[in-house]
Amino acid sequence: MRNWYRSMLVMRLFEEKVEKLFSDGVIRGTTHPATGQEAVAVGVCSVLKKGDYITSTHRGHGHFIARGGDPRRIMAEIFGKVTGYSRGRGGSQFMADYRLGFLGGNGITGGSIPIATGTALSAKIKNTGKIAVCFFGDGASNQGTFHESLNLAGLWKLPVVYVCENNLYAMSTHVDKAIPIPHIADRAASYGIPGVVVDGNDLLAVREVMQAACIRARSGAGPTLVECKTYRHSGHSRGDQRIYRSREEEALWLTRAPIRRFRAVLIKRGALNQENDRRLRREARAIVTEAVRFAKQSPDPDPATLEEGVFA
Amino acid sequence: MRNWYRSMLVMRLFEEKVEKLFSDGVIRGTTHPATGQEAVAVGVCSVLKKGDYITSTHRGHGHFIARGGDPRRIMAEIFGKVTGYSRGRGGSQFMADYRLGFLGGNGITGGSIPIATGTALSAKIKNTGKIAVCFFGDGASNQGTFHESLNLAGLWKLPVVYVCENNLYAMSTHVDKAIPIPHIADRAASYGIPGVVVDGNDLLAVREVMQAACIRARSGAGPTLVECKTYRHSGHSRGDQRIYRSREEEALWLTRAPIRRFRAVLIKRGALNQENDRRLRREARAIVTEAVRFAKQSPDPDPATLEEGVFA
Amino acid sequence: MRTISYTEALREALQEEMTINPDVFLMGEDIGIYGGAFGVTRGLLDKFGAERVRDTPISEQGFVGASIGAALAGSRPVVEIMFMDFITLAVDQMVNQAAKLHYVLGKQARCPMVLRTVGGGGRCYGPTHSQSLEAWFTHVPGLKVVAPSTPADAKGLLKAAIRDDNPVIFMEHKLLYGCRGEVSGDPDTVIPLGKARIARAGTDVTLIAWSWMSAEAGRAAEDLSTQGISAEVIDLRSLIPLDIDTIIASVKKTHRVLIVQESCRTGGFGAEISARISETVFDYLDAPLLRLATPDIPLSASPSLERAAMPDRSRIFEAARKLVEG
Amino acid sequence: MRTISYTEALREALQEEMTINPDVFLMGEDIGIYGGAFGVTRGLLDKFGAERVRDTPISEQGFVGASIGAALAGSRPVVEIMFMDFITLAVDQMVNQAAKLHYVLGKQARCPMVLRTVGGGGRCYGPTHSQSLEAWFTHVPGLKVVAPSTPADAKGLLKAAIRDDNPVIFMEHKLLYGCRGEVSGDPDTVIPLGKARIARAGTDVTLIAWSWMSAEAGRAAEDLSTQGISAEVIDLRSLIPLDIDTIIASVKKTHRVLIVQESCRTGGFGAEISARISETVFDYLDAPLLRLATPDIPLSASPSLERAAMPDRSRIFEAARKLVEG
Ligand SMILES: Cc1ncc(C[n+]2csc(CCOP(=O)(O)OP(=O)(O)O)c2C)c(N)n1
Ligand SMILES: Cc1ncc(C[n+]2csc(CCOP(=O)(O)OP(=O)(O)O)c2C)c(N)n1
Ligand SMILES: [Mg+2]
Ligand SMILES: [Mg+2]
Repeated sequence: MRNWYRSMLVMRLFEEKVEKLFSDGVIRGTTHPATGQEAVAVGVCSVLKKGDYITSTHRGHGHFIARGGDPRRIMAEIFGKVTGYSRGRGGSQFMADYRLGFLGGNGITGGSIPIATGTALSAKIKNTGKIAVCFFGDGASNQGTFHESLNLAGLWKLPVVYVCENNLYAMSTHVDKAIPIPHIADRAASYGIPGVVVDGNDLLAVREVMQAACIRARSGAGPTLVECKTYRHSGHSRGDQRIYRSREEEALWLTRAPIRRFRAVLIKRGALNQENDRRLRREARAIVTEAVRFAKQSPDPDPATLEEGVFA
Repeated sequence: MRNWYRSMLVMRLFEEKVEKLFSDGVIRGTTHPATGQEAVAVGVCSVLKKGDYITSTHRGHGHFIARGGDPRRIMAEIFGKVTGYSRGRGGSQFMADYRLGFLGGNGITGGSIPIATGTALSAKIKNTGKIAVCFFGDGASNQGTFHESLNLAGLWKLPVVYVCENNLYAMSTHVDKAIPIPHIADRAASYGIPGVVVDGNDLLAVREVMQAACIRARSGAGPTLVECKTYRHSGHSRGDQRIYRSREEEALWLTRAPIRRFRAVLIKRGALNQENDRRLRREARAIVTEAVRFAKQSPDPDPATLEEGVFA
Repeated sequence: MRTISYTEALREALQEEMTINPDVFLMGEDIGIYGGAFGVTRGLLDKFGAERVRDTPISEQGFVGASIGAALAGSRPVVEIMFMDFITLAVDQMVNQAAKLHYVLGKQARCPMVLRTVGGGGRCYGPTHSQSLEAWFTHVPGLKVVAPSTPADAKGLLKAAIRDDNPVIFMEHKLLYGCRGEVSGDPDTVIPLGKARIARAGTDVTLIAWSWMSAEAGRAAEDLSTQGISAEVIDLRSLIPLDIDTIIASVKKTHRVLIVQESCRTGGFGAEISARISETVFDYLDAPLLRLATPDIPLSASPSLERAAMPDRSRIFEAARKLVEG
Repeated sequence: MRTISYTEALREALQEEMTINPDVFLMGEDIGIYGGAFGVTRGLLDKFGAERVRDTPISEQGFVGASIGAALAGSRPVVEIMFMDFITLAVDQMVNQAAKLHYVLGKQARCPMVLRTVGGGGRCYGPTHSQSLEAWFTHVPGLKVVAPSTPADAKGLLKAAIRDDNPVIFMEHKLLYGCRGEVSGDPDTVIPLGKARIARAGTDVTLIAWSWMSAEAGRAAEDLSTQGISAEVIDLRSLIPLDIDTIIASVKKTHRVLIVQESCRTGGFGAEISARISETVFDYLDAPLLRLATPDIPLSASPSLERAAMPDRSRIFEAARKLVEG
């Protein structure tokens, strides 16, 4: 349990650091921090087995960290360095580690939903016992890929869990301005699969729901759509002034912040005290500091390699 | 009521004639007969007002006839003649008459769903009081366009009625092998709109449901998804040997055939007797015969016009 | 004349056309209060309201298709696709629906819609946020394809696109948004689609480009002039319709051509220009027809790789110099 | 050797590769009991079962994307898109996902999938069932594009495509399905992607074509020979990778080139071939580089209009004769 806590801390500090580096102009391109969504990433990944597949989104650093990705190589990728997971080619939205079953972020909203579905299809045909977990946002649930993929998965009873991180916004668009029903999970009924709503800021609740969904997937009973209600505390991407929502709303959600909540649980259960909390925070900070150091001192990719690797 | 009956007869005889002409090699290309689906086309169109929009599908001759299209020009289009609705350019799947509000068939399964939605959006913005009716099949309801469009319509409460003709098959694929739930109408719940199942072989039932849906649309309350359960008696397109279904199933559905059923209603209500039934059939036959004559004696499009009209 | 940015010029075009014609409305992701990812529509929600400046769910296929339907019903929608890379999702609606309606159905079917989107690299946005995909749409009869490179053209061409009765793919460029230039404030100033602009007259070599590459070609031409090389720069402005006459006239004058294209080399629109020149004025050419383009790779997020990939002022200069000096 | 049809050759390739490699499976609309709209997969359901010959709902985006995912997880899917016109719906998955994975993610990400589809006109199927859209995909680094014109090539190239570790767009042609030819029955006979075929050797003019146009070019070459004109016919077989060496060698020999392309002229792959020749062997050309193509229009359903639009044996003959006789 302390590992999960630490993982959430790393994720949070990592994102804060990345935001800072962007606004300082140290990094170019763009980034989408998942600040406030730590319980989903860590909760979901905590129930997976080695070999299970994950597909992520544009907001994927946390998923990657939670799945065991090396923060140094993630940071280096964001820096565009050759030591990054994609040797600088992919950037924030497009890196992967297949050995960890982390199949990558995705620059296309909803683009990974068919792909996760396909990995589950392959697992089923090859009978590997693996399952797939597909992360996507509330906004992505309005893409055609969502519909087509969940239909395939429901039809073929594929071993996949669809995890919708409903953080209330797609960029500036409140979910109520994009979806005319209260719960995205209810869309599961169109595909004959269960849909579950869970408090995405409650790590243990996420774990519980995910455990059931994974058992279902592994047993051959088919997919589940899990909607995690959460909130992104940061802006959508760098430069977002968050004019589309109120500071009051943000303050309210801060009171529900997942890390604080999980810390309270740990303390209550006697699994954490001030001292080891401080130690864990120190460790997390050190990990992020080291990641930045590693990224900074890493070389740029060699332009001579530019045309290599288009084809396998 | 007798008009509807006659319209169904024309539709049926038209399709049978087209099938015959294809198998005799008189016409080239392809065609998708709607034999057995007459009650949907005629029932739906019978409740529309002048100016309302319709979008059709690959299986659209009947929709067009029911909307008041000229069978001669429809037949001529199927023949590829210059007197056809598209001057031979579109063929069976791609003709329209905008004055009738018939915006055309569509070669892309599900392709017309966003378009119908957009006409409703325009009607709403311009406040014209018009509504749109969008025909599509059970198979089309698995396309991303279905999801994205119904979401937009539900969200914006657009004046549109989505009419799903569930004829049990998409080409050779039984609906149960494509959709893991019993009623497509239930998918409406994903978009906060009502979904209604109706016996699509019962013209009066179709009318009743459509009347309610149109009132709803015109009143600003938003879209409805109407699923008409029906059956295509013919093959999917020319050359289809129907090996994917049993002759028993076909025989069963013949007992539910819409024209026969509506005739029984008319007779029961005293609106039809043997004599005027025979007259109506004769009229219908004459209309189709004239359509073929017209098409046959019409000239081919002039190749010199080939490059005209790419741009408005 | 006033100097405003490319972004402001686009916004002015939208605002003027919306004011003139109540049938014009906007649709796209986060174009309302957010003003669009690049701020082009900023302020228009306040001016025209949410009915005409319409935020959509993330449903490119759906809302692009809906704009086609709206156009057929008499509206004149201008939709925004946030990055050109996402136009991939709307290809069917543009190609199998919008493009074909008028040819097949005749005059009754008019589809006056504009699909605004932004292509190009240079901002380290990575492989799925940096593509220039205009070439695909030049291969689709019935679509017009426009790609302005200056604020004045941005405004004048967008106004023409909105007034056009055909579906138009209107391609903006990330690196151009901040560029400033003189722009007419007269709402009647429209630049017709299909007329190229001679951005600079010259005699030794013709540089043909569009969008950001036009701007870079212009700068390269300055550099070339310091070496005594007189380069003519043709900014195509619109790829479809293509102003082949202006190209031909220039080739007849300079006898040397360098086509500059930002997208990856193979299958880009530069190839079409090359082929057209070969077919029409082959005998006037004194040197091989050359293309400068990004190699056949996705654009990387890494600044060093992205810089290494894209044609720019200095690479254009070098290529043109070699071509002239033989 | 045995003589079988193009359809049978394709089916044999699928059957052999499925037999050799259990990772190969098929997915698409109505490919099971129906055997596919053109009958290519007929009988394979009985042989391999519904798990490996998988009928899909009508969800091109979804099942093409699923095939990418399956490929990444170690399967080797071969998906069928019933008509090439519908590939429009799967563009995002092919372009933004499949094509970029290996370049960006490196060796860990392999996407061995084949997207089989059928392009072309000639059957009066109308504007949305007759397109040839291969050019788009040649403009997407990371995709291979294959378009066989004979039964032997159909089999050998499809086998190579299935064995290839990259995403491959495999374009068949409606008018070729019934064509018969000699085809090896040896499951080890594979034709590598990227090697053009000299369908006929000649000295006066080079005809470059692919798919159905290769067959027509071959017939035109026969006609030309009766007029004393010796035409060399290059059947590209695969557009990506492009066998530029074979083209160059031929141009150096004949000094005259006619590129024959079925799709509409502007922006087609013929332009790329033209541009490449200009860039590499410009000095060897004795006449303008010409393209023969369908005009920039959608293909009509009407037999008379369709016939008037498409290049064919006699139009190729005429164009080549003019080119040679000057
Ligand atoms: C196809 C596509 N459309 C639009 C975008 C631009 N975009 C990037 S993230 C985003 C919002 C996504 O919202 P959601 O799915 O809720 O995820 P969140 O950002 O909230 O994590 C948008 C519109 C994109 N990347 N891809
Ligand atoms: C995008 C697309 N995919 C596939 C097809 C081929 N096709 C034409 S009709 C059809 C079946 C459609 O089924 P459904 O929607 O149920 O309509 P029905 O034919 O039963 O009227 C298919 C697969 C197509 N025209 N367009
Ligand atoms: Mg969100
Ligand atoms: Mg059906």
